[in-house]
Amino acid sequence: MSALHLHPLGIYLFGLGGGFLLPILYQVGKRWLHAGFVVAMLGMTLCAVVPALSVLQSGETIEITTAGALPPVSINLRFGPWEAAVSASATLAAAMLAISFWQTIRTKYVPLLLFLIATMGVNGLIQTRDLFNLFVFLEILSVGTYGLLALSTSRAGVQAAFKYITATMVASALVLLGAVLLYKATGHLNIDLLIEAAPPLAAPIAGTALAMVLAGFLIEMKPYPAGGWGLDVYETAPPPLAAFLSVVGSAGLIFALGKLLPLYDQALGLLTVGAALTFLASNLAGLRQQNVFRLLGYSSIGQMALLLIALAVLTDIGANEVAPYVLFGLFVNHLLAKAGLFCLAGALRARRVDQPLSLAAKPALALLLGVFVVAIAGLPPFPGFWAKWELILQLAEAQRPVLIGVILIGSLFEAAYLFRWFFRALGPAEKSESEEADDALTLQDVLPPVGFAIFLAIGGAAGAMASGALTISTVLPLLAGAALLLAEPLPGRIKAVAMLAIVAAGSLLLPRPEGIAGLFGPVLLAGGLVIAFAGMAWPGPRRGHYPWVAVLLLSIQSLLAAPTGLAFYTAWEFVTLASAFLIARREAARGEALRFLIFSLAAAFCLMAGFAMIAADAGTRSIYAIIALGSGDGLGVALLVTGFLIKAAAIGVHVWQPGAYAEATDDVTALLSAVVSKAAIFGLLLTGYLVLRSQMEVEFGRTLAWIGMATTIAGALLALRQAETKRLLAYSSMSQLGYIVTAIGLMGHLGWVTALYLVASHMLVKGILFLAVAGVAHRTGSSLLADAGGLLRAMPVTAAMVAVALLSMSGLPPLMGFGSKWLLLAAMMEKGWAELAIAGAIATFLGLWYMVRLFTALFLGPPAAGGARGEASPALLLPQVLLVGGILVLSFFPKLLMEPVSAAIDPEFAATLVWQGQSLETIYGLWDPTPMMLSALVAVAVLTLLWWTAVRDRRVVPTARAALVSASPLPPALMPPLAITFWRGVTAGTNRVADTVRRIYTGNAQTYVLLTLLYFLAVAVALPLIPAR
Amino acid sequence: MIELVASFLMFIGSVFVFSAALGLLRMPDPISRLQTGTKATTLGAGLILSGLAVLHPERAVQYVLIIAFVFISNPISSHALARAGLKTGRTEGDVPEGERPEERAQ
Amino acid sequence: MTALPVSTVLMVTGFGLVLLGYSAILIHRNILKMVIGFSLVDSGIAIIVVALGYVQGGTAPILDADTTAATVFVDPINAALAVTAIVIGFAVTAITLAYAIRLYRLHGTLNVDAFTESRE
Amino acid sequence: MTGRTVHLGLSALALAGLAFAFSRLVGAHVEPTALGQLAAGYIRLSPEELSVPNVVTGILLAYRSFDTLGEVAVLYMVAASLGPLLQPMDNPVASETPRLSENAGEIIHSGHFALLPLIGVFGAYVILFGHLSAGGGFQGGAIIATGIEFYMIARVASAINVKAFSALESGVGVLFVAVGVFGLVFAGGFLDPRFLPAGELGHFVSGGAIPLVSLLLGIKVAAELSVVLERFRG
Repeated sequence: MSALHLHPLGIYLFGLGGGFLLPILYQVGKRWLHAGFVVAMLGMTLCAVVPALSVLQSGETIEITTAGALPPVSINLRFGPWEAAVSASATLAAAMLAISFWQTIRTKYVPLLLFLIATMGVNGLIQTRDLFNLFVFLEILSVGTYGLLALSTSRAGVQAAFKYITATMVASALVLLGAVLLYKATGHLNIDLLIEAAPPLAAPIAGTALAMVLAGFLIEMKPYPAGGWGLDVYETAPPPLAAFLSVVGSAGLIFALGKLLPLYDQALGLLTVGAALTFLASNLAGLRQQNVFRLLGYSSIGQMALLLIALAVLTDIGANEVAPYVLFGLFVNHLLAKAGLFCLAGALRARRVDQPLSLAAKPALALLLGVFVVAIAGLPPFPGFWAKWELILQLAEAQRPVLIGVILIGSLFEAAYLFRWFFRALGPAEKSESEEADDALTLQDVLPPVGFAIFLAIGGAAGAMASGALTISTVLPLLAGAALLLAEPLPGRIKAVAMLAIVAAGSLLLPRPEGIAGLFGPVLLAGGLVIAFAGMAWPGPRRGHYPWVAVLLLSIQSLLAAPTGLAFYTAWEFVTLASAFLIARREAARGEALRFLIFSLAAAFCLMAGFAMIAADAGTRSIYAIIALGSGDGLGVALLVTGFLIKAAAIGVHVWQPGAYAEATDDVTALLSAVVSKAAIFGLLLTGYLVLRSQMEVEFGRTLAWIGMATTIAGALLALRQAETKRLLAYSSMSQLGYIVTAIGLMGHLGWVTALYLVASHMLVKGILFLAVAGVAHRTGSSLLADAGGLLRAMPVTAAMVAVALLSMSGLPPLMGFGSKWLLLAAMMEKGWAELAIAGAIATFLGLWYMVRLFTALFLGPPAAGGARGEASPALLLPQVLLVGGILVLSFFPKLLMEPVSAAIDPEFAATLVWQGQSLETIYGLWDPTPMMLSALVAVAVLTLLWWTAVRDRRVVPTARAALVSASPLPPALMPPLAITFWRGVTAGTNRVADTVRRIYTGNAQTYVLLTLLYFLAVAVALPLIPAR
Repeated sequence: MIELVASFLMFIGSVFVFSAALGLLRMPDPISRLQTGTKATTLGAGLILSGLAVLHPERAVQYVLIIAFVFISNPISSHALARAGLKTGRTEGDVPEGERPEERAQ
Repeated sequence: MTALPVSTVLMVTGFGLVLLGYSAILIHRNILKMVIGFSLVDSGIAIIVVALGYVQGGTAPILDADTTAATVFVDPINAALAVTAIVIGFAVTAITLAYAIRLYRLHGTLNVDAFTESRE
Repeated sequence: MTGRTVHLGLSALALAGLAFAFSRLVGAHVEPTALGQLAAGYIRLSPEELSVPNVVTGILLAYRSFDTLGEVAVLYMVAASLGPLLQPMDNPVASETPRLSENAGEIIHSGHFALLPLIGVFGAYVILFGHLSAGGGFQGGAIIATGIEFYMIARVASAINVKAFSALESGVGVLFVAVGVFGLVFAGGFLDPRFLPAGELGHFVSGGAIPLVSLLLGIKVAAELSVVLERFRG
């Protein structure tokens, strides 16, 4: 008897028995009613979860027959591994949703029994093996939903319910007719026998019947353009009910479709196209939504379409051993994250997308919402990411680039509108709204979302384990971030020290990469720690800052040490997310953070697609194995380069950088510019190695060099026109990165040594400049060039630091900048690219110009009105001193950097390439640094002496300063903001397309019925036309 | 001979039922439509059933019972409908689409 | 001319009713007529289900006294499915009518064009 | 206006498409001369295993009774959800049609004396003898419901006690599930009616629990339909 209790059949006993019992219990007493519901719901969940666990462990299926007879005479249910997993998770989600639904449904017995029976209906849809029984359970779910929709009492709510009913009635009629006609054509109602009979799609009766059943179930999943009615319900229904429909109801529907898929073997292409259209259209329309729940509705329809694409494609290409992980990963991700989003949005009384919910003041809720948004956007570490990664790689192996494009573009749109809502929600709400939301948050509101988030984390870990990425390098950054998150209540200083300690200790635990990555690792770690130390200058708890900085720095280390594409990409996404959230900590920077995130995700998706194609070609997924093989896949390499160039803020795609750097808090900007941008350079170097042995090597080099040089010149010109220090430095860092990209483009031993040398020097210089400027802004209260001035006396140390940094960056003899410029020009000459060398010279001159402009504007000339209140805080100065120390050391002992650099590069190059022209030693031979250094010092001394005499004359300096600050190199007409107008045009175009896409949903019930009928006809016409493969 | 009589009876019956359908379409207002609908169908059904009774004499009793039942229930139901229409004032003639009072209101 | 097979006549009437129902739904803007349209579709489908089960010269599948081994029966499964289809059709029509009444009470009109508050 | 003409045009297209699809079906339909393998199986099994002469009831209440259980749930949910749906909203716009207060007319009053017994007997017969001759729980329940409704029309002032009916309805529902569980425990499987003696084919007491299930179903459907109609009377 006890076995019966935990037999899947118990789902139906508790569901129906409970459902029938509730009215009687209601008449006995309301307490009995609630007890009855809880027992029934708990019983149903246990009867789903416990047998599911045993089935998943043992792997054997529970066959359930009814009426004491075997199918096909009687109806049978199957509880195999697939059914168990989906049933258990759907029922569990329904139980948790019941908690957040409790307030609305506890008063009367009707919603309670409807919820119970509807959940049982979903289980029936999943488990039944009889086609007509599938129709009956579809009706149970639909009628249960119609009844529950009575809860939305608003006018729009009742209208939406009516549209929902009329449209689903058409779908049910189609499924019914289809089922009966299939019985007529094949003589079977049992799905397994139907699949054996394999009725042909082109046959008149069987074909039309199959089209009816397929169209019926497709319409139930609200495809574009026949899905408008679904959105109205998501928008108006009580959030937990909308969550139930979007997550639990859809689980039953898509499983039912999955069960029938073998009947449509030839039509998988048609299914993929239909689902892709829905995925793209609903995510496009999502961009233009103002109502939060309508937006979540579009997103959930999109996610279901993505699941359908995965189902259809993976069955089509026969990736059977991978399919369970991908499908279940996508399914659970949507199930948990979307349910959490609906419940949380409901609890927070969110209505409009641009309505701030002052979540920044409630970090726990912000974290919760952030978890769900990141999960839905398919970003690590949540199950959706591992599933999407594997899906894209399978698609690449099956040569489906168009589909990869559709999925990634759709995901980008989805991430865009979800994060836009998330960042808006962080903003401070007007007093009235936030008060009302505060007191309403009861345990019932918060418990389900927290439960969903915990399951998401477990799912994420399981997904990582399944795809073999659960290594120390992916887990460590998260652990560090979590540890610091727990330490939030501690005072700011202690947290800063703790963060530095954790990062340092953590980096020791990470595996030590060799070769170029071995070089990047310590350099970026040291630079990162020193700059992060400057965080001490900002007192106060700085909630959220330290955990993300720890995640950022450690993820960069694990990115460098990543053995496989997946590990690299996971770390890359952690870096992107950490930077975006760091930028978004400042209220004013949230718009820029969104732009930063969208461009970074676009870059990341290019990388994913590119790597997938190359890995598919090479047949392996480990980075260094692919590099050893080399790759001729043009599209793959192009995508990789595009991705890395976007992150390196190359010309045209640099629009995200200035705003992000200017608006973020100063130490974050320093980290972003000095340390994070180098990850993109590392990526370009890897791609360089990849194409080293293929014939693309020359084009790759040439394009990279020219893009780099164009970026440098554009960056320098733009820097000259900036009036604000941080924007000036942002453009300057864009220009310096251009230098490095050009150096990589030289595709030679010398070129790459220069690139690495430039990486180190740029990190040191930018670290100093950003921190110095931070000190200035700190002291003078404004970061405008015009407001500063004459700070030499007030902030002598900062002035000295800036002077050293600018000297080094401009390439004047004594410091390491000169060495890098010298090598760059020498390498260009060696390569024979004369015109590039000339452009390099111009760029250096422009660089010199804006550096002098910055220095004179800040430190020379008459002290500005405000005047500085003394030197910058020591916490800012100490890192600068350390960095200057680094510069000096590397200037006077270049061999310290040169040997490890050329050694790191040499094995790759020397082993494979015969070198023409001078090797590094010969060039270095004639350039002995020490005498050069002394003569440079003498020259500088003479120059300062000359300058001192000029300064004696009062008028020379201020006039020179004024001229420099206001002068702009080219008339503005000559330098139109091409990139910005281009990207603004792109967004306007996307919005126009999105508007045309969503205009078809006129909200009219009759139109929706018409669209469903036309959708069926389209399926009925297309199905027989498919050539039987 | 029996078939001839039976089919003749059934033919007349079907003519009446057809006239009932025609009446439903052509009559201007609900009350007159009810009137044609009831009288013609009662008689038509009666005739068809009597034709069947002639065809299967061993079941004649059941057919007669059905005829009796139809003769009782049909008029009562139409009477109830007419009375309800009268009481709730829905007796004016059929108004074409769009001109109904509440639609004219928009 | 050979008599039309009974099931074809039935199927034609069934599909005719379904078409009639859907045309009513698509053309009339009064939601009550749409509800009537849906109930027409349901009855049409019930007729089709029964028609598909018809076997030439078959009688009702009830084995009472005067059925012999040679009696040809109509397909019982379609009859059973028709019962279920009719009951579910009735249930859904009832709830649709309820929603139509609720819409009328809320908006004072039965015109479907008036119910487009949430769209795009 | 263009929107309307576009809509009508597309509707015409949709209807033409449907007509074409349906005509393709009717054209391809060939009237079978013999039963399919499954149907013949049921005709053979129903009297043999269930000893129920009416094969349709055998299928409905035994072999495919999981369908019937689901269907009963659908009807039950509709009856339950009509309550909250039809209760007057807080801002009733249109005035309700006036409730007829005085009694129904003489004809209806006397008519219902004549007809009610007939309807009652016929309904009961259809339910109880559902497994022997044409009929069954659903059909019988519907007939009884019309009887109850006729009674309501005849006696306007009276109204069925909705609370009692819904209690009856859910009680019977629980019994239905209990019968299913008995089948699981005592007989072959869930909803297997053979836990009661099969009895003689053609006799009233035969077919295991099928007559009992048919009775339960009849009561449940009668109660539900009258509750639904009662809700609509507002």
